[in-house]
Amino acid sequence: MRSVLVGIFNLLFALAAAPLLDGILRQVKARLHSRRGPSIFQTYLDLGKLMVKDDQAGANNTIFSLTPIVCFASVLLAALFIPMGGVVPLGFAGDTLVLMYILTMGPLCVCLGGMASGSPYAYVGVSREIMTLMVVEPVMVMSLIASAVKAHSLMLVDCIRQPLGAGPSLSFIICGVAFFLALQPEVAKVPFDQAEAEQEIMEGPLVEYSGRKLAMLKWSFYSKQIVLITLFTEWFLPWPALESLPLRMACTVLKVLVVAALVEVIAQVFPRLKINQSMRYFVSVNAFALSGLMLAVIGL
Amino acid sequence: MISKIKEALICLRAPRVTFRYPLEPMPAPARFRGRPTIDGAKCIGCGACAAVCPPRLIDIHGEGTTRTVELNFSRCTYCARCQEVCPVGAMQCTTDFETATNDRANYSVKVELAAVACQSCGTPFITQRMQQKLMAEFQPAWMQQRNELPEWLSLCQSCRVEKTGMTMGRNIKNG
Amino acid sequence: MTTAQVTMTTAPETLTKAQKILQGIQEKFGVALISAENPRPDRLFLKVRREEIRPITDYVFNTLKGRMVMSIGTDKTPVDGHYEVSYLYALDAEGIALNLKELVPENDPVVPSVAGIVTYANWNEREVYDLLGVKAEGHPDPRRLVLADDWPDDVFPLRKSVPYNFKPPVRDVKPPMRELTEREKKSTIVNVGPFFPTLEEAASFRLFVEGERIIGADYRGFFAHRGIEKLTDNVLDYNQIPFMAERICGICGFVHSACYCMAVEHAAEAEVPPRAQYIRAVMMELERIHSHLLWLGLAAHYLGFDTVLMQSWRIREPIMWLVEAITGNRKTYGLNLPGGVRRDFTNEHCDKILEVIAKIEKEAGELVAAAAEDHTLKMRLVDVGRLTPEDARLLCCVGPTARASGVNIDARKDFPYCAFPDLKFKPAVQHTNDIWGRLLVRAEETFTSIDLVRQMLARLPEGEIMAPVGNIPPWREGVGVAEAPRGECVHYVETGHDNRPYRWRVRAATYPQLQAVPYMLEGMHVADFPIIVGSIDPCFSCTERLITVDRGNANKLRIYEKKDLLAMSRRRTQELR
Amino acid sequence: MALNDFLMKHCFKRSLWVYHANAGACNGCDIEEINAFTPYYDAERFGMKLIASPRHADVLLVSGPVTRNILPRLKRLYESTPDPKVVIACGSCAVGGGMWFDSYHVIGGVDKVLPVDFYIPGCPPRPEAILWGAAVAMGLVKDKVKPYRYRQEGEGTPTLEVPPEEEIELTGQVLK
Repeated sequence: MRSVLVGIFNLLFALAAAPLLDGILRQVKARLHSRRGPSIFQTYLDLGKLMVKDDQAGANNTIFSLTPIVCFASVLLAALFIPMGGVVPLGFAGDTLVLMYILTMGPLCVCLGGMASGSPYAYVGVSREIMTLMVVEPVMVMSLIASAVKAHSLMLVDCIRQPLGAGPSLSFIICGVAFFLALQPEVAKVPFDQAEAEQEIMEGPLVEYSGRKLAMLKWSFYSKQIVLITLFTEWFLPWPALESLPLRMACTVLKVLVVAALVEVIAQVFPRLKINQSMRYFVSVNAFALSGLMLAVIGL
Repeated sequence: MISKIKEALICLRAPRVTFRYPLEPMPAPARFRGRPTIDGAKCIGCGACAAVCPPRLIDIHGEGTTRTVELNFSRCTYCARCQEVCPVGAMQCTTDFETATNDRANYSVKVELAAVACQSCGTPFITQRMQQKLMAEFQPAWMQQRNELPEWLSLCQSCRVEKTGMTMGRNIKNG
Repeated sequence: MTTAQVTMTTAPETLTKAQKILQGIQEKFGVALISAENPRPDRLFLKVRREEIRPITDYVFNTLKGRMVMSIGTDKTPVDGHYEVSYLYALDAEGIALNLKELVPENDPVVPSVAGIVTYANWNEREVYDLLGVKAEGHPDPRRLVLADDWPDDVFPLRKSVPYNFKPPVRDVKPPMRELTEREKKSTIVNVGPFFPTLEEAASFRLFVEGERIIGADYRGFFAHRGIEKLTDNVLDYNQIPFMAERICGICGFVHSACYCMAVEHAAEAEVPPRAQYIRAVMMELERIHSHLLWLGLAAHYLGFDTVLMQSWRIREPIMWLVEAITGNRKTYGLNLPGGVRRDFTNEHCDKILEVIAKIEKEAGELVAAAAEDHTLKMRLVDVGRLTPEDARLLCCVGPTARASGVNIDARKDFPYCAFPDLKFKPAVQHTNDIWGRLLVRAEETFTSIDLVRQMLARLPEGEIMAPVGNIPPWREGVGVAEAPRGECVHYVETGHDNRPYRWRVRAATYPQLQAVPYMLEGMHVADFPIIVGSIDPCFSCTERLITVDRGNANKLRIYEKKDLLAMSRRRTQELR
Repeated sequence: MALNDFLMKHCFKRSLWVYHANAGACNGCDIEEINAFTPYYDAERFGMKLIASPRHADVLLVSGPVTRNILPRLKRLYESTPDPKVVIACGSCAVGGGMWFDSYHVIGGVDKVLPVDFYIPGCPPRPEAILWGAAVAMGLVKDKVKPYRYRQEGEGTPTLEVPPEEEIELTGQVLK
């Protein structure tokens, strides 16, 4: 029963609250820019507006049209797998690896859609997206697996409960930091948003999308952002372990806000790196995460 | 890393500076060169403004007994040269900049002035006000007393040329 | 030939710099020199035989170390049956502007190309062919440069026989492409533009890309070519042109109008009141401050660093309010007329200027200090967009772009104008040859400008601000040089009849810089493209102007000004007596 | 379809994404357009946003007289922007062709090429004027300029059609 309720909450959270989170982040950004900024509900209006726009497809093929739907669905599915308040809605149906697969599906879909759109900017964006995926996904996988190693189980519930009992270990902290560093490219924020770089390649894979399809893609991006940040806070910042579920969920929401704001602040004080520079950077982050994993294996 | 914190501090130290405009009015400074206007009551139709206007948007033309000063300031460059050369202060650049609209016809300014006919051929050639102004400035006192118009104010250019030619011819004939 | 020989008789020790240079040219190319004029100590106008232009160019460029400024093509066929093609050089070390003019007969419109000697002449010669129809023989890349792709091949707008408002029907024609090398043919071609988010203006680059590396680039621009130069030879008069010159560029407009006025004043040999000179110089420096802050913001924006964009524009904004309060507009100040300026500074204005620049000095200082230490910013800028001093000289680059490559030229020092002869300052020079250097140069210049404004306000002379320039006799030449924020800006005016120039030619700083962009792009990353183009602070509309002057709709009714009427009535009175 | 109408009425005008096209302008208008998005003016508080791809745009903000070179590209740009869209001509050049309206290489104001919905004159328009134009386009305020006519005959009342001072109407609740 509890997991059904949490599942519904998670869906709503990922679906309905995602644009609100984006609106709040736009306020954070505006504050750093010394300006007033849009209302926090602006993103809802943007999505509503995109719904009425003509769907003037830049390309006319199935992959191009299907991509937004698949992308959207994959994020919603992921929302059902992420823990919330220590409860994993679909915990019985899959483990950490399934979650990782589902999370990777979104970006891969975008890549396919970008390839299908036929714009040279999209091609450049796709190639950058794939390069980023190649170096960032291992970081996430290794950081999550480290907890699984400690918990001796791949089940999500076991993984998130482990540090609560044992307290934070060295490997746990290292993996937490690595995961946090990987969040930035995963939610497509400067300095690692090369694939969507507006100033260089006009939002890359999205360049040819318009109207409803663009709305769905954008919405799934916002949802993915909230899903990943929730995953991070639940996994690596599970404290305080409150007894009451509603209180604990409220606490998680608060933590999500703080982490998201931090991500946004980092995005605002960095210039965008070049793809080769960020690759080089993430190779070292990978080594860092790997060391965390090693430590977990030897039990530290 | 320190430079990042510095940058963040620069950002945070500056308050939110956004104006509330257009929800609150914000007048432009006094010297601002905004929407050009013609005060129809003052304009004498001399055309000085048309001669200096860089985008050449002031047009002066005449039909029948009217002289029309017409402009559509859609392509105005707001240089205020017209204001500078206007001898009567009819041409003014206001400080108004809120001129956005959906119809270019809203930018049209039209002043129709009465023209005076040439005493010889009857063609209208100069605006009434222009004639009065020139009279006030250049008419010799004795003519003013006799309420007489100097020739160059009562004849159109072609008639004047003709008349001058005739006078000269007569003078030559008379030695 | 006459004027040239007069100087020979003077004793060598009393010769001015210009006369010495003239003597040198005479000794070497005696017969090739047709005539020479030296109206001011810092101007030298030579007429040379067209056949000898290559050796003379070689001598001026390589021996005298002249820097080519621009070519000027004039249609003088209605006057003497010739086209005139001149090359204007700046001898920076001597502070002399040297003009080499060739006469080209109407029935044989060909000149020898000098693009093999001065790489920069490439665009100049293409432009002369596009607009005037004088072909450069032996040009390496004689494609269309300026005019629209669908413009008819046999109509040359700067010829006097072509009306300024001649508009041939629109056709559908593909843009001309340069011949590709084998390697370029195999690469991916990425078309950038003409509408591209980071370029505020329209410009189109074709990048040849291998993976993420750029191996070559081709530029097709001149989307902002508005035919400005044509409008001056029969539409607008001397007093209207400053307002058009101002609209050549929306950021450094004031420099353009001031530079035009200086060219006209030189041609008319008119004196400008000192107060007007100072007001012009103060406004130019204020313009430089806001332009450099604007550039810093845009450059950061190209790197996706919007916080710096917002903050530097926030810091810059008070200058815009300040100039608006003084002149009546934020960008196009409309202050210049030949002979002086239209609006005066009040004492409150001076106080306000000092207050604003003090605030900017503090805030911009903090921002620049933070940016200069920023490690990630350095990662993006150091060793990116390299331009060697040799290339900078061959391409005749100017301004911060050249100064970051160690070329120490600054029109404020080399060709002192307005108030600058009285002021003390040091041009900012860096030897890094990359974008980082350009950033440092601009940052330093901002503070130099603040200092200059202070110096000028401390010694602002009293008096008139306008001394109207009377009638200007035809066929006089004037060259105005000024240092715009982007680099040296040069205006050339040849006077004509009817109160309007016969030919007005403008060269803005971006013109040479843009030609250097393909050199900077080579071997760089696609991601570097926006910042490399941005690093020259491009102003496409400056580059793509073009101007001439006609009476348009104004002749429906003869229009009299008050002074005309006065003159007429006086004439009448005399006739009647 | 009711949903569409609802969204059109409540969302479209409060979320205008702007694609900025320079059709041969001098840079003045372009910089002022960006300036309208900087801290002091902040057009983003009305939901406006500068975007990179014409496919995402709602507003084409065109500056500059349309030069011959840019003409075919501008048309293509208009076609690739999905409906419903708004074209705003910004600056004297875009509104009426500027001082080069009849030059050989200039087509003239934007309205000669595209159907223009709103005009923002000014050379260049101040950022405030651009905000005002945006507010007019969003229906937040009513435009103030009216044509002016004066006839000397029939003296009686030479009509000075100076627009009355208008209160700013607030139609959007989201605005602060």
